Amino acid sequence: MTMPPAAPFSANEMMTVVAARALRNEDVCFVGIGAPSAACNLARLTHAPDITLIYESGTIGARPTVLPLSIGDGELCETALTTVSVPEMFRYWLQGGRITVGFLSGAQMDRYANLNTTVVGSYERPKVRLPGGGGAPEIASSCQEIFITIPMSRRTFVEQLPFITSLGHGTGRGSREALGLKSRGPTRVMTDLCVLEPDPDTCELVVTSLHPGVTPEMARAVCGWALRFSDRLATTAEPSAGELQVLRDLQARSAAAHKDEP
Amino acid sequence: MTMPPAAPFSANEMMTVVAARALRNEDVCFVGIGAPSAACNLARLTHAPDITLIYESGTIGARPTVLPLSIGDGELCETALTTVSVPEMFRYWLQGGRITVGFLSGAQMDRYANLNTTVVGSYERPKVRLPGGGGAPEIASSCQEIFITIPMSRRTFVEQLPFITSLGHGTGRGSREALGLKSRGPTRVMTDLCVLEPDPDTCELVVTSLHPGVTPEMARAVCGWALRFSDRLATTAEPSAGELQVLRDLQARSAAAHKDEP
Amino acid sequence: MPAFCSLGEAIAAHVHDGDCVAMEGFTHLIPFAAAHEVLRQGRRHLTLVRMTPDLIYDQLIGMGAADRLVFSWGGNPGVGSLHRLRDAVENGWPQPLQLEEHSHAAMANAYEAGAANLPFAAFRGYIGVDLPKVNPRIRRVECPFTGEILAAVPAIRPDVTIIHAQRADRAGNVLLDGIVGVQKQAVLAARRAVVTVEEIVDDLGAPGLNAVVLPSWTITAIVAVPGGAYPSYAQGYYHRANAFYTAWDEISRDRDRFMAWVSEHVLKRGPEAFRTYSPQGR
Amino acid sequence: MPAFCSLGEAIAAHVHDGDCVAMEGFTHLIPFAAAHEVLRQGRRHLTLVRMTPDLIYDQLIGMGAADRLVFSWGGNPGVGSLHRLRDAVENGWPQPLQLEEHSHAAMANAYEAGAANLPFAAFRGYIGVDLPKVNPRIRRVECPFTGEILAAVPAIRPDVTIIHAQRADRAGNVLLDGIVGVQKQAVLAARRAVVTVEEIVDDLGAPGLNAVVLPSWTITAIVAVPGGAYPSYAQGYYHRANAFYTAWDEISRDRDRFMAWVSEHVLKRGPEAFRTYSPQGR
Repeated sequence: MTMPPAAPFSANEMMTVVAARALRNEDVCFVGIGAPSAACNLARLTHAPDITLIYESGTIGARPTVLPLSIGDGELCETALTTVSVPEMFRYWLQGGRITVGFLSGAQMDRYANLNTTVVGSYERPKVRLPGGGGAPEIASSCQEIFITIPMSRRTFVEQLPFITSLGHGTGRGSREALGLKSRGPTRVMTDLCVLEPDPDTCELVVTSLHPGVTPEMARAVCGWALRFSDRLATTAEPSAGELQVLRDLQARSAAAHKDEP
Repeated sequence: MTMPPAAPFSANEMMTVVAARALRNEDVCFVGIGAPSAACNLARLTHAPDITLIYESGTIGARPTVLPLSIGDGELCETALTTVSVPEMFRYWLQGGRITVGFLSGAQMDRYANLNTTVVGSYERPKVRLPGGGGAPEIASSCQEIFITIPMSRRTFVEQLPFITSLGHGTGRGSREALGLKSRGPTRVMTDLCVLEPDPDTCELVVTSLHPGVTPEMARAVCGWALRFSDRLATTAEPSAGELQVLRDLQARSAAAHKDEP
Repeated sequence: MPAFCSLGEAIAAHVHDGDCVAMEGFTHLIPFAAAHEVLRQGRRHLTLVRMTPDLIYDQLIGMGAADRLVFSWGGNPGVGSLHRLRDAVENGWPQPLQLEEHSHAAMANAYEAGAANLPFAAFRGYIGVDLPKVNPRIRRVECPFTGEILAAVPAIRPDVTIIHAQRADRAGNVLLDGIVGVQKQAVLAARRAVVTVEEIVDDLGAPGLNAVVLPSWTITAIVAVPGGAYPSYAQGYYHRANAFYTAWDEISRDRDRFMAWVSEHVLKRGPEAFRTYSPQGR
Repeated sequence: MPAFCSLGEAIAAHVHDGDCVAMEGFTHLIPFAAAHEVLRQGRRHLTLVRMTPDLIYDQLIGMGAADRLVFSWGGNPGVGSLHRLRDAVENGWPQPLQLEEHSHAAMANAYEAGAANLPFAAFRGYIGVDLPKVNPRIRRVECPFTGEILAAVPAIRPDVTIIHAQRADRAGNVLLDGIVGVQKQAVLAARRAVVTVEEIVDDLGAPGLNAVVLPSWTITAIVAVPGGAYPSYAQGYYHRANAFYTAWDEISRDRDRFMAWVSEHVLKRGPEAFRTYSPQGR
């Protein structure tokens, strides 16, 4: 199999940039730590200056100058429009249906974008005890739509989840509706190799865009199920010089800031 | 019937003073407007400087210099330790069981200290539509004990209530327990003529103390039921010069303040 | 981003005949100017929701704007009766008024449930009292762990909530402080939210006493109406007109005098009349 | 009026073997100094309740102080695993740990219900997920008006809640601001509340970012422990020690190295050691 041409950007940067591009200026976004936080702040610092970023610690409209290490860094509160208690955040703002986009990630995902962040092995005697769901179960059901960022590998893209921590499209089309949900669930999955979206007919994730230099074979090779591709398969636009500049500055600032701390 | 000797204080002042005396320095008191507010602030300005006054508008630890006309005057918030939302006030603080004394009054009361502030006549076609319960139904059940201030008359002290707005001792001893309540309910009723307390055996209100110059006949004459008296019937101590001074200053300040307003 | 517009435009666009309307403000920040505009525009058949109807709903009820009232305490605070409310209930004048009556705790919980997008609120209430006998919207729910029976009321979800706040910034974020009542819950529980403010500023400034900030994307329309809470008050701007609350007892006691007052002070005026009650107007 | 005492006295008097203990603080104001005192006093068989166990419970679990953990997210924020928590769950070292696992929404609602003296909380949650299959304390409740089925969890009512706050005044009123998390709810839900503070002042001063004030009569004991939230942070006093959170990954990965760290930094020290992390100590 042929390797992609050496690119002036990393696969991880591509994943973050493509996630940032998916956000709209008017979005109210429930942000997780890591790739989602980088993507949301990249969007805010580029094409979506008015995007509202909400962290589950209660900060609404945070505008951090550096990426927080935790969802509760002081930077978030100091730059927020307002900060509410955690019960209010989950009751009025998330359950209230006011979040347009929720970002999720996970240790494992299946073809219907259900996620596992709880255990590998059995729940009672786990092989690996993962951190657990946190806000994910209700983020997945209450946000108007869900974006997932997750690096692609046979370990993460699995045929069968040992545990469903947060609901994607369940067992396929109609699953969410049958549970009384009106929210859309996962509408796009952004990985280091490609972008996947649910097939309108089946809700199975299909590749709709391959990142530059990535072949269908490469994606298939790291997927735990028989990966399908859209018949309108596109190639993801490379990160622009501007996008890379802003992202790298942001990450450099953040690394420096966190190293300085005692 | 003989008239009492002319006293240097009004029956209303006596009622307020005797109510103030019933409050302890460590009480956390849910205050209503009118006589309760005057009594609570008189207590705070005399023997109970550390008493915590809570108004249902959300102000906790209010220390007003003038008596508010409404339970939401700005004075209450400006002098309070903290102010919370109205839902929080009723959920965490009242329902939370943190109030030691709740003050109630009413248009009508029966011998078990149940109160009516809703209607005279039938609910559907009332002869007189009264303001309604407001906070009273849950104050009556959630506060550790209830003090009632109410002027005595055949119109207010009735044999049978047309409507039970807030629960006193129901139909007598055991009624509150049967409803699963652990709070004590009304422990004393302070009127312009006397103080009444529930009989330990029956929970029927009996007169335990007559104000100076008031005879049993005078009290009986204005009660809508066959009024009973404690066999240890006392005479209420007259308001002291100090109590009257503080109360009259407070009411003068308040009248002046409210007249000044546009 | 909410619309910045005139009060007339805001009420015309967002308050319709037959709507369920909540105008909140617990003694503090009662949106009187907005209510007067609703009267000028002749809205009818409204369901009015408010814990304390206060003078603001006494005026709307007296003019026949409401078919239904959801409330928990219907008096003139510290003064006595709301005579227009009583006249409507006792005599059906100017038209009958259907009541849905609750306790404060029930309504506070019902607003809270609405803000939280829950269908109902469970609370420890209505124990040993008669209101549940006359209000079918008071029910019971059993705790699935202890078996305890609690009171339940449906969430309040108004078509539109109207509040008055101290300030909005130019992005449309709204700040209120002082006694904040149930306004945050009432706004978040509603389909639409109209906010009148004392002033529109570049920066909301340092939050005062327990400030509540409502993000721009929770608000439908914002109108600057200085003095718009009179005879209620706006902490930091002007005091409660307790003397007017006292005077209302006489004004509202007589039908003709009430009608004359409304004609003179509401129908023949506009929101700018409220400015005289604000610091800007003095 | 709460007792003003030493940390040793507060923990000895109010935290007992077998207690249900909540040490809250959502990333901000985590009461590490108090947890270290619990370790020094050798408490055992605790039920530990906390949305995010964080390093504070990783340390308690690693030392075998807990029989049971009630939690909703058990990672090292932004870093990875809590290795002592994993070792206890995966290998039963130093002893087995019973888990009661929830989502954040469930625990936030359960604390809220506890503060409100309700036996349970109803919310829209756990839809289409597996946690209810393994946690019998997740049940369902039906709306008595719409028939909708909601998730229900029991209220959290700790024997004792421990928090760290910025300030207390001499009357015992406590102020925290910045990210306030679930601390108010956790304190009001508990039988006893122990609060460590950065400083005890004459006047709590102007409230900062969304300040929460807890009246003196809601608090059992107050202890001044400057720096007591390190390596978490205290808004306005010191920053989060993100570098230590990162370093913890290595320290906690190995049992011996962990034991050595606790011996050196916890067992051989007292609360005064935290002062060096506070402005006063620099």
